[in-house]
Amino acid sequence: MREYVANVVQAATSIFDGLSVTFSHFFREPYTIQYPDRMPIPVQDTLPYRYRGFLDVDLEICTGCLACQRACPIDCILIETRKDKETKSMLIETFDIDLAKCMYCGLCTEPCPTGSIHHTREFEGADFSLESMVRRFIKEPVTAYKPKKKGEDDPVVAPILERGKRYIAEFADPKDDAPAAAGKGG
Amino acid sequence: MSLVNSVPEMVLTTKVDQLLNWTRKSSLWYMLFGLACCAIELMQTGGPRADLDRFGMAPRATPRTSDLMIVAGTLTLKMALRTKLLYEQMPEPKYVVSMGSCSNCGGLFQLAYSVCDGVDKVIPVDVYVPGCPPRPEALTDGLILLQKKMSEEKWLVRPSAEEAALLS
Amino acid sequence: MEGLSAEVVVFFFLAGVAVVGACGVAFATHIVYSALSLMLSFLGVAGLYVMLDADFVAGVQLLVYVGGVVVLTLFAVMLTQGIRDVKVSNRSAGRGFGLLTVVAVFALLWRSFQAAQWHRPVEYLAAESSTAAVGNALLGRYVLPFEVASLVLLAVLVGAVVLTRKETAESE
Amino acid sequence: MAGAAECGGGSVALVELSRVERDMEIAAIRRLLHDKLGAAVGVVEEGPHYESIRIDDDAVERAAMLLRDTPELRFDCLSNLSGCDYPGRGAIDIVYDLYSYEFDRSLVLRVSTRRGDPLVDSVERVWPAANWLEREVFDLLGVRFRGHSDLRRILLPEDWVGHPLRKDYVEPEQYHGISTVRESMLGIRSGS
Amino acid sequence: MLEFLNGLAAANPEVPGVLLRVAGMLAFGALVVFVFILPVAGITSWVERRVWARIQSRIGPNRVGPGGFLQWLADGLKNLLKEDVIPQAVDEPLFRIAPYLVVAGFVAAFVAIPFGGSLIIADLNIGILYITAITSLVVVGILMAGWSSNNKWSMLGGIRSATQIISYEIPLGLTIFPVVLVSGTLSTQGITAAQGWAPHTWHMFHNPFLLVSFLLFFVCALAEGNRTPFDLPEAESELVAGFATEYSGMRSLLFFLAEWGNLYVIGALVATLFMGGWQVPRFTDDPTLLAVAQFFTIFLKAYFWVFVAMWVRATLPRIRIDQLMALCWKYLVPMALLNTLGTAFFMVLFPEGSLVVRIALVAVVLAIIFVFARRVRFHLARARGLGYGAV
Amino acid sequence: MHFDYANILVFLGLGVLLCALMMWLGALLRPASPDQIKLSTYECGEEVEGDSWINFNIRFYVVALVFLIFDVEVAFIYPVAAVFKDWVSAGNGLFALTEILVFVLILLVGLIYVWSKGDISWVKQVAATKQSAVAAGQAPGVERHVAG
Amino acid sequence: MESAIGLNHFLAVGLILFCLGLFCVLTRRNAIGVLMGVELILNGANVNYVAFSKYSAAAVDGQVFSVFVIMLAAAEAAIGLALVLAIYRSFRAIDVSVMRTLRG
Amino acid sequence: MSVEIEFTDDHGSAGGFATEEMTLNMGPQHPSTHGVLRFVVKADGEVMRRAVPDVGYLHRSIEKIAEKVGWHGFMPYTDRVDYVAAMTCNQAWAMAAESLGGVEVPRRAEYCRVIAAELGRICSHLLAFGAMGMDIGAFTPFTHAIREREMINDLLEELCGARLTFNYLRIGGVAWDLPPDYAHKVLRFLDRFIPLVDEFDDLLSNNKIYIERLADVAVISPEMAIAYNLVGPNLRASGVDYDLRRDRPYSVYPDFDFTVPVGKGTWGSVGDCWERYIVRLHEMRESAKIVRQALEGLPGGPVIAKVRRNFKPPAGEVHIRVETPRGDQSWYVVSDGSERPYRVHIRTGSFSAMSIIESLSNGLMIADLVALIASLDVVAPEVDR
Ligand code: SF4
Ligand code: SF4
Ligand code: SF4
Repeated sequence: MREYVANVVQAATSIFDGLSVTFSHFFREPYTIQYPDRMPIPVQDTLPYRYRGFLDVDLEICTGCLACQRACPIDCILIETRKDKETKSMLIETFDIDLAKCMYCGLCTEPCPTGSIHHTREFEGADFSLESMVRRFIKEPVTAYKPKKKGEDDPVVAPILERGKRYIAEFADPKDDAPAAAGKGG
Repeated sequence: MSLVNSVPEMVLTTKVDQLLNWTRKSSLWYMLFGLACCAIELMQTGGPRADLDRFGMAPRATPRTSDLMIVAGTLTLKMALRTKLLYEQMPEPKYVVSMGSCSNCGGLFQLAYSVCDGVDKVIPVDVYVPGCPPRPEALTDGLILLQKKMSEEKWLVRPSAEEAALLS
Repeated sequence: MEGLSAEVVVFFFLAGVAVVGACGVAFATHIVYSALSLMLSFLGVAGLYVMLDADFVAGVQLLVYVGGVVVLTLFAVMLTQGIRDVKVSNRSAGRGFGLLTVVAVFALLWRSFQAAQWHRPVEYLAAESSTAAVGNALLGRYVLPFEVASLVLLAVLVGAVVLTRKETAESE
Repeated sequence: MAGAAECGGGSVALVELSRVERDMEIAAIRRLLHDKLGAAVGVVEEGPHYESIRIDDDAVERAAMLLRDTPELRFDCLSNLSGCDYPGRGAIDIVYDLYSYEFDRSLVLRVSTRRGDPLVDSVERVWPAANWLEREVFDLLGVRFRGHSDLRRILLPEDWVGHPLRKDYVEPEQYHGISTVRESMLGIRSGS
Repeated sequence: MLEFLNGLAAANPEVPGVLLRVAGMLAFGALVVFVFILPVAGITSWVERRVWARIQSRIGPNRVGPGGFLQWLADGLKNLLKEDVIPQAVDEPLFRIAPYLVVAGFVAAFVAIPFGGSLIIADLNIGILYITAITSLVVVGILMAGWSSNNKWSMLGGIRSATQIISYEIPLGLTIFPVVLVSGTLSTQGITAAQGWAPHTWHMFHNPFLLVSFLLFFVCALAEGNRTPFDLPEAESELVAGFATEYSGMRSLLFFLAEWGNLYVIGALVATLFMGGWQVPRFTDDPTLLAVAQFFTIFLKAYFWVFVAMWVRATLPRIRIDQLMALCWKYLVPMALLNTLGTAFFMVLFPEGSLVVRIALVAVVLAIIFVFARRVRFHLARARGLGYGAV
Repeated sequence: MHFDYANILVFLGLGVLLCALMMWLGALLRPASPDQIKLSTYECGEEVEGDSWINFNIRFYVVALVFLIFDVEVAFIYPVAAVFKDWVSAGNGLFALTEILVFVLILLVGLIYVWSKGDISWVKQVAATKQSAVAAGQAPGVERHVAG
Repeated sequence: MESAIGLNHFLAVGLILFCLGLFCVLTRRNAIGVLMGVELILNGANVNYVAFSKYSAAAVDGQVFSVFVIMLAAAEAAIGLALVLAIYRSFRAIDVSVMRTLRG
Repeated sequence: MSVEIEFTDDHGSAGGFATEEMTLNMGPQHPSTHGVLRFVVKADGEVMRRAVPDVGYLHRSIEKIAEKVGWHGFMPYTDRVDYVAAMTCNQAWAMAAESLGGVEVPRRAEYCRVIAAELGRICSHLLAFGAMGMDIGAFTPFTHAIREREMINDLLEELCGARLTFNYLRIGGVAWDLPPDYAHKVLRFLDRFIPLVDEFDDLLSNNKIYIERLADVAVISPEMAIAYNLVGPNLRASGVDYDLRRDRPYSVYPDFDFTVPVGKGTWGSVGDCWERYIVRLHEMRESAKIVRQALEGLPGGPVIAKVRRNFKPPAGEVHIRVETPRGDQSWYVVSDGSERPYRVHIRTGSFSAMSIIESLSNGLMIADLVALIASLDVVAPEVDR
């Protein structure tokens, strides 16, 4: 009999308590971020610097060293290079990344000497076909970048290279000014 | 007696089609079909932050009441046959979203002996969402794309000769 | 006069439901269908009760028959057999003989009831709630049957439960 | 157990810790087994990271019984059971990683079986945990276990052909009409 | 409604009375079914999703129409357009009939549910008995649905559901008795009339037993409506979708319609039986205005309980079938019986009722609400207290 | 009064009509392409194994049985409850109360009977697992780690 | 107000129900079917009770009686079905003729 | 809702009546089988006779892939071994490779690993908590758990750029150091999170219905748990006070002060579903403690040792055991001195947990099976790999 009453009392009090917890949620803000259209800032800007989104390549500073292709465990990068007979420079003929297959592991970006291949904070790539997910970066063969001993002076390439270097450096140790996961979790 | 695909194109039928498409896309009920890691992101997408419910999308347990199959995760060969069966058991109209590299094309498990390289080998896919796993917003993006596609469909209108030829 | 014609329509509708249901019980080949027809028949009869100003009885009919007996029957059906067996064992036996007997009984009763002169008062009970009347009767004139009823129910409860239990226990 | 406390390099510490324990125990354990089972118990094999006792494939269950029930040993838990294919040696090795909760002690047993017709005693009756682990080894490596109650494929479908963790396994071209390779959209033929 | 029609008939003597009545009946019925039941059931589904979402820190449907309000319409139309799959293995006639039975059963309950002092389809003498009895149709419908589907999940779901509904009909009936005892009638209008608009005149404050009865009634009604924590028949995590597993499109939606509609029935019954129904102070003599006020009074009261049911659903886990039975037969039925006897005893002691008891009970309820509010504040403070944003 | 009840008929009809209307509207507009696989029974993606039309557990039946009896009881109490108030105001409350009391108590006996015999509790065979907690301390080889 | 529908109409319905029930009892081989027949018979009788109660002076008695009959019918169903189950349990059949055979 | 369950006579279970067994297929696509598991349930009405698990629907041949992709390249695959707690799997793999190759890990890296792993543990237990609630029928706790997970996901995303498949650890250390201001953010999260665990208690753990559903259900005795090699929270719930982090310490766990929650039989017996549930809830608090201490005691220095890109550990084999959220994960790794592992075998916590279900299933109800699966916190890829 005592157990009987105890059961009733326990049930009543615990349900009472549970109800009070859920009721208190009416006074809390919802946590939803109204992606895509009702956000104060684009969602990409809320992502941390290290976010491993789609890969991008700055062909201006790619040395054609194939380090990234070799590092990828699942062969989703294809680079084809050719020595140009006349200029003696290296031409990159193909630079394809299969984003449908990629696992966004970041292993390819680590060995890149210039930070040419890097993750962006882009992730919206839904499409009706798979073919469109292969990023073909090269339309026409481009000359591979040759690092200069004295540092880069070409006004076009320099900022890009600086970005790449910064990427390498700051990925591991981002400075405070690197955009962080702001505006979330609030 | 059904009006589907039997009415000539005119303003009224176009309007009706628009209405039909609106209801369909506003109430996409997806079948719980989490297979692997992407399933966690699928749950998170249904969770408080991304909240698919905003668009009227609700999870369903059976194929019978679902409109959409979100294939979230690695499709093994063992599972592929079941997937096909479940897809077939969904009533028309039905859509498939392939979520993540694995179900897109096998992804990193193309190396595996037991994985079906891509869900499109077993069932037709409407939208592919890249990512491994795609973050909830990416999936939402894919679903919005699907909604776009749905809003352009024609139901009542009798398909023109070339369309019919294309279909068959 | 129109009111009366409506009454006729409703009466024949309800009687039809009751009889069709009963026919279903008697002739359906599928015992689950029989059970459902039984429900139909009960519903029709409940309607007839209302026409007879016995709304409380109608309610009880709904509550006990439709909600109780039919459900219990359905449970019993589902408990005893798989569907295929049900189809088989809802066969009827000796239809000819049965029909003969029934027709005989029907004829007999029909004749006697044609012959009978029912005392038919012109005034009948006003269409008042019958619940209170029944309640007063149960507390007053029929108080003994009322209490006995509870005893009967107790006996049935214990008996039926023991019956189902005993049988399961025996075979072990 | 306390040895690791001041050690920074965690995993290295673990290895060293095991070595200390091992030096004290393994020879004694082997002796004990050898006394009971005779020649079926082989040598202690030294590896860079731990040693193991080699056992004949038909003495495993008896050895397991002993290891579990001897009061000084009490290996009450089969922590891991792995198989490894060595086509070079023509053998498949089954490695048992035992653990004793009572004495906080690990022990590794190693059984070699012929690749052509791999057959090992089941230890399911000693450690129920072995049931599924052995099924897994059967499924992926094709080792059969004598006395196993329910030796079916566990991870792969029943109608699968071959044992994929064998080194010479060739992936079938298709399964129930689903082809198992996919053309790379890059023009690389990836996959296996 | 009858008076209204009679008035109409008197005003138009040239039209045959019976025609007028039948037409009026149909018109009123259709009005209630299509203009009230259907939208209310639909909107309830939307409200439920929004309430759920709020409790779960989400927003809920807000894209379809203003604030997502048209969500229910989209859902309904979508399901209307969904292919209707009737699997081969089912028993087709029964499979088709089942949703009809369920919907008819639940729609028929509205006959005796008051919407206001003069707004009721039919003030049946046996109103409350009728409402409990007509649910039997739902039971049979669900049993049919489960059985005819020839699917194990459906079968389990159907049997579970039927067992549950019939079991809880007993305590439900028993908890109604105290109300019947104190109001002396079975008619829903009569019961409402026995109460006043002021809270202390409500039946739930008549005596302590009635207060308990009121709680038990709500619990049983939740069970009757297959609501959490008693939603075993559709326990998604166990039985996929219960008896409706094989139903697709519109057919499955009909079951949902019945469920959501039933929520309103539950709320309206609680309001009518225990909370004074449509009773409002007589602030005006205009019958129309009064009727409108009455309608909104009972609607709001009913909807409050609908809301509570949603809230409860978002809070509690589901109980197991044996616990369900134990709860019913070992807790609810004896307690409900005791309540009946207790009320009868109380009535013999205080034939006119007791104002002191009424006021005391109101105070008790207020105290509980106060404690509850304190508790809510505590939870809020705990979640916010350590200075981490407002979530 | 009959008129009131006729409404029930109307509503039952309307309920059916509601369904029929929706099904018909849907039939106009919905696609239909049944095929063998689509019409197969859903079983979580597996092939169907065994029939689902099988005999059911007797538990459910016993519950229905008990329900029926109590249902009749409820049916009996309704009219009595409805007139109880009148009897009380007529000063016969105690008599009526006694009658109800006797009636209810007799049935309560029945409830207690089935309760005590376990007919309304489900079959549960967790008996064996109960004692395992007791054994926690005596497990060979686990003493070292078993708590308290 | 003289009604077009009189006592005889109801009695006729009761009679038809009774006969169909009887037919059911006589011909059904499934014991549950037989029980359903019995329920029909009782229903038929009940219709008569209530009809008489309306068309006679002792207004309420018929109704009270019919309530008792309903009670008895329910009791009969409970016991009957329990018996059927018991028989099924023993013989693995609820075919009435089989039971006859078994009895001798 | 009584606590005592009557064990009187067993009606209708034996013999012909009503005891036709029904074969139910639960899964692979079923809302409560946590991914793609399948159970073939033999049930008599609501009571099960047997539930035979059928696994392998997510067998992705990760062990075979290890033999193809090389030591560094396998790291992302370990994320997928147990995607709910990828960090600890990363850790196991890193430890195995380091142990084979004799790599010394910098202390700061170990701290980073512990911080990440313990955050991951909270994340995983949150999911277990939520899924448990959902399987018992309470949907709200699940979404609350997801909400908290999102916050941890944000933290981990900031640390390593991914929400689920972290690939944060490297052989020899971790890929990147903690981002600036990270400690502050984590601490802020923990300050807010720990009171919420109490709220979870109020919402779910102490709920009478919940307790009734779980207490005394599917009790696993300590002997049985050990015999079936149950590990982690499942083992501890059975009353065996054993935690690798404390009893066979690896990494820098000895530096931290934490307690190991053990099943006490609060509402029922030791080793029932409720204990398995509550042990996880307590572990979240303990993990939070560890994270706090790690953040406070974070040493300086590099976060990764010099490891050759072309890593070739000398031939040999190791057994590595790591305490993942699902318990002791045992890795058997063989190296033949080449640039690819020769053999990797992973014995996971879920695998053993799955194997115990069949022997527990007799006499449980279908609803209990759901509770049992949830309480064992089985994750499909960990079973199938
Ligand atoms: S991110 Fe990983 S999978 Fe993708 S291309 Fe780079 S290395 Fe390959
Ligand atoms: S992207 Fe970087 S790693 Fe790849 S080829 Fe260019 S420079 Fe080399
Ligand atoms: S795509 Fe990536 S995250 Fe998704 S299931 Fe495959 S491996 Fe897992």
